[in-house]
Amino acid sequence: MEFASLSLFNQAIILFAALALFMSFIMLAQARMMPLIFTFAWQGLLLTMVSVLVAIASGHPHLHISAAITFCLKVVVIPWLLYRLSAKLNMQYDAEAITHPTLLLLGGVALVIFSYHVSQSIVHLSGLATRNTIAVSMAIELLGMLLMIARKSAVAQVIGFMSMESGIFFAAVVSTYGMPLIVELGLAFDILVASILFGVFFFHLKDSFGSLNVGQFNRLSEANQPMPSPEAAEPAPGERS
Amino acid sequence: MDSQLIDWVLAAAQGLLFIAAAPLLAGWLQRVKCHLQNRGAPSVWQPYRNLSKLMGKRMVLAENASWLFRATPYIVFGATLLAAAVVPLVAVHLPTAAIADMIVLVAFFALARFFTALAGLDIGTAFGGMGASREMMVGALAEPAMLMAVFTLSMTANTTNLSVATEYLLHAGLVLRPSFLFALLALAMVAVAESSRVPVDNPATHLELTMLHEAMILEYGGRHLALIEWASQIKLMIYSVFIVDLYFPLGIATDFSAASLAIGVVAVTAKLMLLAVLLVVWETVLAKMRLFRVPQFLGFAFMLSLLGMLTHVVLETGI
Amino acid sequence: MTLLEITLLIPLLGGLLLALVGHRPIAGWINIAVGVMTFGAALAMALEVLDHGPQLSPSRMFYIDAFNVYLVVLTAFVGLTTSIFSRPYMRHEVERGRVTSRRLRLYHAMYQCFLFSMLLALSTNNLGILWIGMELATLTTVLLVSLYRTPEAIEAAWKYFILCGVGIAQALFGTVLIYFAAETKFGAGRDDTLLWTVLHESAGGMDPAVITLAFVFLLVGYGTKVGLVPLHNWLPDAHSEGPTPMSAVLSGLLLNVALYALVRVKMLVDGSLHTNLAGNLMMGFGLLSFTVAGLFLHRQHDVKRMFSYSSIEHMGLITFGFGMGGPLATFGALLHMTVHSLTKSAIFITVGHACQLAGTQRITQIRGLIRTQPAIGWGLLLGTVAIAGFPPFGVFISEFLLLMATMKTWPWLTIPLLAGFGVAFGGLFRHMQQMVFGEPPPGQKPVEANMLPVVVHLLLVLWLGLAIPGFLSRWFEQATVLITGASPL
Amino acid sequence: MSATIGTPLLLAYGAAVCTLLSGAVSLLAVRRHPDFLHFGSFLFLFCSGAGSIGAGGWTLLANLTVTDRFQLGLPWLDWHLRIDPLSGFFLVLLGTLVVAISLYGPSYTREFGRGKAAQPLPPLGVFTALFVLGMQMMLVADDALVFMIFWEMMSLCGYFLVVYQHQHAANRHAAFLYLLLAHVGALVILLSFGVLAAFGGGLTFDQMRAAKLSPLWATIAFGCAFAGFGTKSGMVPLHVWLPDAHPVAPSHISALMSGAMIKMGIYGIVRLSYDLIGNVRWEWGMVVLIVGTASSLLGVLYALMQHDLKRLLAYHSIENIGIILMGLGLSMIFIGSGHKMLGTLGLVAALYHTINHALFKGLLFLGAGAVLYRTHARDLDQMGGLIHRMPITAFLFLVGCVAISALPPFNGFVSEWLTFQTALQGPALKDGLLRTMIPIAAAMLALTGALAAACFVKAFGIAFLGQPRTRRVARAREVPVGMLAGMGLLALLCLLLGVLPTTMIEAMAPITQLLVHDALPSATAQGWLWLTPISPQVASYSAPFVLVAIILVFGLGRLILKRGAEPTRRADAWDCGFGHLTQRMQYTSTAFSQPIRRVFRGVWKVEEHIETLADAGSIPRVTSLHYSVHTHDWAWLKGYLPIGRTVLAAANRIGFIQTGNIHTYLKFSFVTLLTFLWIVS
Repeated sequence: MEFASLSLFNQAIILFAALALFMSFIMLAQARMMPLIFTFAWQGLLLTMVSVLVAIASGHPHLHISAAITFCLKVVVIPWLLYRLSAKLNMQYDAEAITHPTLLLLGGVALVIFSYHVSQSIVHLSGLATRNTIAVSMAIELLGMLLMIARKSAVAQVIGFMSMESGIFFAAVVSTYGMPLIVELGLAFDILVASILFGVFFFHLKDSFGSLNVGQFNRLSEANQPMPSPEAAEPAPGERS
Repeated sequence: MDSQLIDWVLAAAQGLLFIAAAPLLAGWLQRVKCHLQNRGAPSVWQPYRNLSKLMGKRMVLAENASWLFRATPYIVFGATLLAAAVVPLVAVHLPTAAIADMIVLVAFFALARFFTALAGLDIGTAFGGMGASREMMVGALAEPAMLMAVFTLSMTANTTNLSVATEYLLHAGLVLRPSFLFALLALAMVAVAESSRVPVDNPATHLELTMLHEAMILEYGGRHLALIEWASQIKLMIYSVFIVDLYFPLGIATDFSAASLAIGVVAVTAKLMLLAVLLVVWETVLAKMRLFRVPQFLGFAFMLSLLGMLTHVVLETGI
Repeated sequence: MTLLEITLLIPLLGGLLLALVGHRPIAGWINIAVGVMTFGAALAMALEVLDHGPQLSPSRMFYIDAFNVYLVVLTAFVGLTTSIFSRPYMRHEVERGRVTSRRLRLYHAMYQCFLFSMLLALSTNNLGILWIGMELATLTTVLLVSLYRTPEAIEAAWKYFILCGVGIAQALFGTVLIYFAAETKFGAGRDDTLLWTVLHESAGGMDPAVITLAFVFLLVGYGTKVGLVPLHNWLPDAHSEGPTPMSAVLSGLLLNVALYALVRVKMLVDGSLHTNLAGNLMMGFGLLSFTVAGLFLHRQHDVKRMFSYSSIEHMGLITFGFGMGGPLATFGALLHMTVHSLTKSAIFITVGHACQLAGTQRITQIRGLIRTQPAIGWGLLLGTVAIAGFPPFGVFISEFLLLMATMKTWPWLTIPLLAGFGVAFGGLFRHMQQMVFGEPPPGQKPVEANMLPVVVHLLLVLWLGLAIPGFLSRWFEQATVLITGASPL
Repeated sequence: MSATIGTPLLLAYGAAVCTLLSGAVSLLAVRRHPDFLHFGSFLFLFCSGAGSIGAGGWTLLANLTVTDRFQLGLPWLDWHLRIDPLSGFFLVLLGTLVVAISLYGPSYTREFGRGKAAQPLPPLGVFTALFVLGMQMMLVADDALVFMIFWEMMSLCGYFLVVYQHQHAANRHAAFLYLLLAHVGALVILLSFGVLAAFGGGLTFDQMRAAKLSPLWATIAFGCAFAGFGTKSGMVPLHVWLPDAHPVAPSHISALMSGAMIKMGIYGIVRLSYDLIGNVRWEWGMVVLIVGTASSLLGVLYALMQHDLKRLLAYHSIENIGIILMGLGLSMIFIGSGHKMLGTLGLVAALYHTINHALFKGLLFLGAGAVLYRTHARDLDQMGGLIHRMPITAFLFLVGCVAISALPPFNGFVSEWLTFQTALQGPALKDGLLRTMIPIAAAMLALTGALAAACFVKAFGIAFLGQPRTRRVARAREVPVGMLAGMGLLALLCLLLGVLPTTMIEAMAPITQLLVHDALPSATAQGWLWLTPISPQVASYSAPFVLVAIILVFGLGRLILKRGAEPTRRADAWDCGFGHLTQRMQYTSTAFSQPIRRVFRGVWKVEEHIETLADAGSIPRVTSLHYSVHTHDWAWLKGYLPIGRTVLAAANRIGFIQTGNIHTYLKFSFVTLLTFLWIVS
């Protein structure tokens, strides 16, 4: 199908999807805390807009509700929470050193290609014109995970996590016009609770470890622990004569 | 019924002959040996005199001796006696032969050795322990060699019954079996070791560090010692008869007519006398070995008997 | 209101109530009372199912069939017994000052919410709700894991949170994909396309490619929650650092629920794909978990951590069994879920008391339990014996069936299984022996312990080992038919 | 339950119920009535043993096979039970030992409740009962599930009994090793059943019998069964648990373990290979023969180096299992080559040795227990002279020693003789390799027998003869009459089975008919007096004659020689004129076995230590010298330690997974996801 032959709505959807993907890349490269949160909010906004557009295009009213939920959560509540917390923990101006940023971005690109490859076998099933966005949503999800892996800060990890959720949500919208309403509500509730819990944890972490650098949380490591040498481990039975 | 009775009587007679003749063989051995070593020789009856003197002596026991110590001579003598009853001396086909076969015979010797060794440990002296320890080692090595040698024979004859085997060999006539040669040599070596002869042991010595058998029975005296001595003479006799009658069964009586019995007696006497001479030559030529050379000696015997077995399997039946 | 809804409501309301009064001394009793009621309701519901077969709630939101009915009862039951254990345990913790009264309230409230979320996940007919239940279970337990507020506990909770959160997010993606596949088949606009009953009926018509992708996401997602290697890393941390009653329910129940979700999905996938892909992936995962966890048992210093590895091992075995998929293996796996849950929770209960007795979780410092307090010593000993798969305990029967099934279908896989059993046994026993036997350290005193739950659990496991009661075997059999399409009988 | 269950099975149930009651009594009579525990519990155990003997004897004599089912177990698989002559035979064996220990136990166990290291008695009683129950029920099992349940129950209760005195680290270690090997062995057995079940379509033994196996699968099933059951029996090289576990268990339990439990492995091998798998192949026999030979020879050589009496006995169990396996191996070879009659002979020899070993090893362990009871010593080098203090125990122990050394007229000799006779029929085989192997095996058996005799001269001589080496030993007294009765019963049976082999073999005919469909008519053809396994021409043995002759010689000799003799005088032993002998001048067990240690060096890893204490001073003067020798088992050093180390090393390496770093964990998750996506797309 020619891109140009799509309706403007659809073209807009795809455009926003591409922008959301771009946001993921920005997050991946963004070392400073405040811009990271804002980027995340931007991504949420783009997704909300996609939802609204899809709702209008497909005539599914409950997508409006889910768009509203997305807006509340991803654009308002969570960024605001994160902002407040980092302000309280006095780290809104923190920046972390990203090791091998170029490599990370290249990895991100590879992930996009991979997502495309994986989703190729299923996109033809979608009745939607914007079905190729499934690949995008999967890429957003995987990029969120990559963000979690790459970043040391607990806040960044939370953002990565939320970004994964966004990707999934996006997938739900673009592939199937959203999930059933009750599911979406439950989902939203879960995410809300999760974000509050994350907030609680930031304080605990700060209290216990003095920083939010998750790379330092390795008290429970077994890697360098010596093997226990209990009596039954390697006994020579008392054979004597 | 009658013939069975006669069989049993004959068997008993043969057994009695066996034990009665055993000291004689020892005496003969001693005499030949003295002659060969240019010494004045005692009479061939000397062992009888020794035995009767010991029998008459008053018993002296060590303080610590237990009932086991006192029972041992009888057990040893009994076991040896049973063994003697099984071996065909003059005639085959005797009913006693069915009581036990070659394996049981070996077991009788083992029983005797077992108790002798225990008696050696009973008093709690160092000699007894030393003798028991060494004797058990020698026995442990000699027994399998002997059994292997015996097995070679019994596989050929397809029986472990001594009497039947002797008869089989008698009827088979002259067959040059390589396995027999090996088995015979092995058996001879075992017999030397088992009856406490040079080069494994020296029956005449009481030097502490060279004793085997004598060390165990050092505490014995009187009739106990007599029984044990007698038993070891019988044992020597059994081995000798075993060798001569199984490997050279010529002349042994297969029926119980007076003539064939007489021939049997004469034949076995002649064979035993000859064997004794050979043994004496062997003993005179060789010196006693160090204790830890004995395993090599016996190991060699074991090798020989194994070789005998294998040649039997490979060369004689595989055809 | 159906009995099922009552069963769900009781813990929810109980949780709310406890959120208000959970710090009072009576809260422990309330907790037990709620547990009793939940269990009663679950039992009544089970009886109904026993009489009338599978039940679909009028709103089609809940569905109880042979597969989940026994898990619901089991969950309610273990929830009850653990609450019985938790009363003296938590009182002791409060006395020792490890838990403040505010946190005690949190604990009690979260305990019941956790039970609710698991019951919800088990009984729902909607795959989306199933996911929500699972996520809710994570959220409630995160707070329980960090209850002691030690750095280790916080760290463990954080890892638990992040790893399970990520995992469960993958599961959500998988759920979306399933929804996608269903919509493709049914057309958009129906609101029942995520209902399991609907999906299962028409599994054959769904697109294999989508379903395969969905399964991968769901496997990784729920597999994280099941604790399959290499997605398991959160599990030992969470088990060892939280309060012991929580470890008991985590190991005994949560893992089961996650596995339940996975098997439900597998049923769909099998219906759609008609290949062994799902099964093979699960077998590989299961076998890897089984062997790796067995090795990990050897290197543990912390008793709760050790038993959590044992849970991983057993979950691996069950996953392997479900993956193998014959009727015999499935029956064995179902049975193993039950007996493992009963046994492992009993073990954690005993371990909890043992740790209080010794004042530490370090294996090397726990000594002579059988001398100091024979009930605890023997409890731990017999529990370990049971979990190691010795008859006449039920774990043996299920392991027996699994091995037999393996021998029938994949004879060569019995070799790693065998090695795994040996290694795991060695790992468990070499630690257990030193804790239970030997001379106690001077001054070690008995603690107040309620061994009733342990006794009941072990007796049940013993009963299952000697004879499987008729109703249970009927459920197992129906579930087996449901999952594999063939009966073991 | 079906209406027509036969009396033997009812008796067996009765026995099982008695066993359970025995356990229940010990559990209930906890603190208040310890005496009740002793007598009630052991009384029921006695009934249980008698019931077992009754059940087993009945089936054996009447040649019955009775089956029954219980509505237990899996929904599609009831518990199948069945008693047939083979299980009957083993039930008799078990019952005899149980009766003996129930006589022995009441006095013996009382010791555990006393003193500093007092242990609660109930666990001992309960687990003894369950241990016995496991064996009883395992023997009547007729499907794989029941079999395995009770098999493992036996193993497990054995563990609890071994670890009973858990304050000693040695006990804990031994118990651990025991249970580990038992568990692995059981799993291997399970695999064997798995193969049979897969081909037979079900878990009952009937279905397994009907299974049509290809030779390869039959061999796999046999291999698994042999390895698994062999672990329990203690065959080399799977024996390492045995010499650790048996010594540390309470002695009556050691007797039960060594006498009965390891025989259950033999039962399993016979049941599976002859009955369930069927179509015995000669290749299997070859393996069994080689393993048996190695076990017997190594067992006795290791036994010789021990100075712990119970450990020595434990190694002898390995030796005797080896002898049993040799008989079985010969039997399999002959059956597999089509010589049914000779195969039957081998089987009879093996089973005969099985019951013999149960009797004399039970006796010896009980004897060792009696010594332990009075002297608290297991180390031979601390004993000595006990024959004066414990004359009856000494006599009974001596009977055991003579029997196990395979000396006539006791039972051990008969079975070894039968094994020799089987081996001597080797030339009947066509295959040249077999024909040469079998004689060598026979030679090894001869060597084993001779070494065993040496070993028991040492054991009895050092422990019971000579002078006491410690003060406690010098003060020892005879044990209570109950313990003597237990030992006496077994000693009497040792003699009876030695003297009446013909009767015994006749009684065993149903077993061989069941398994091989053949019997040994010729063995008993000459009447009870003569044992002629093949024909009177080939070999014969008359044990009653031998006994009578020995008694006659003994009686007559004493009568004749003592008549008119002067009364015996006591005097000091010969001391070379150096003054009186002390107990330290005696040979020790280490000294006794030194020549053999030199001869067979290399079989053990020997470590010699000489500790010298010297006075400090301008000229150091040695004040004391202590010489000690340690022998280590090569199987442990070269077989088990490397495996254990490998596992531990793997466990050590695998720690890298659990780094503690959440990024690593996320990476695992991520990579897993991507890999799977890659696989499916």
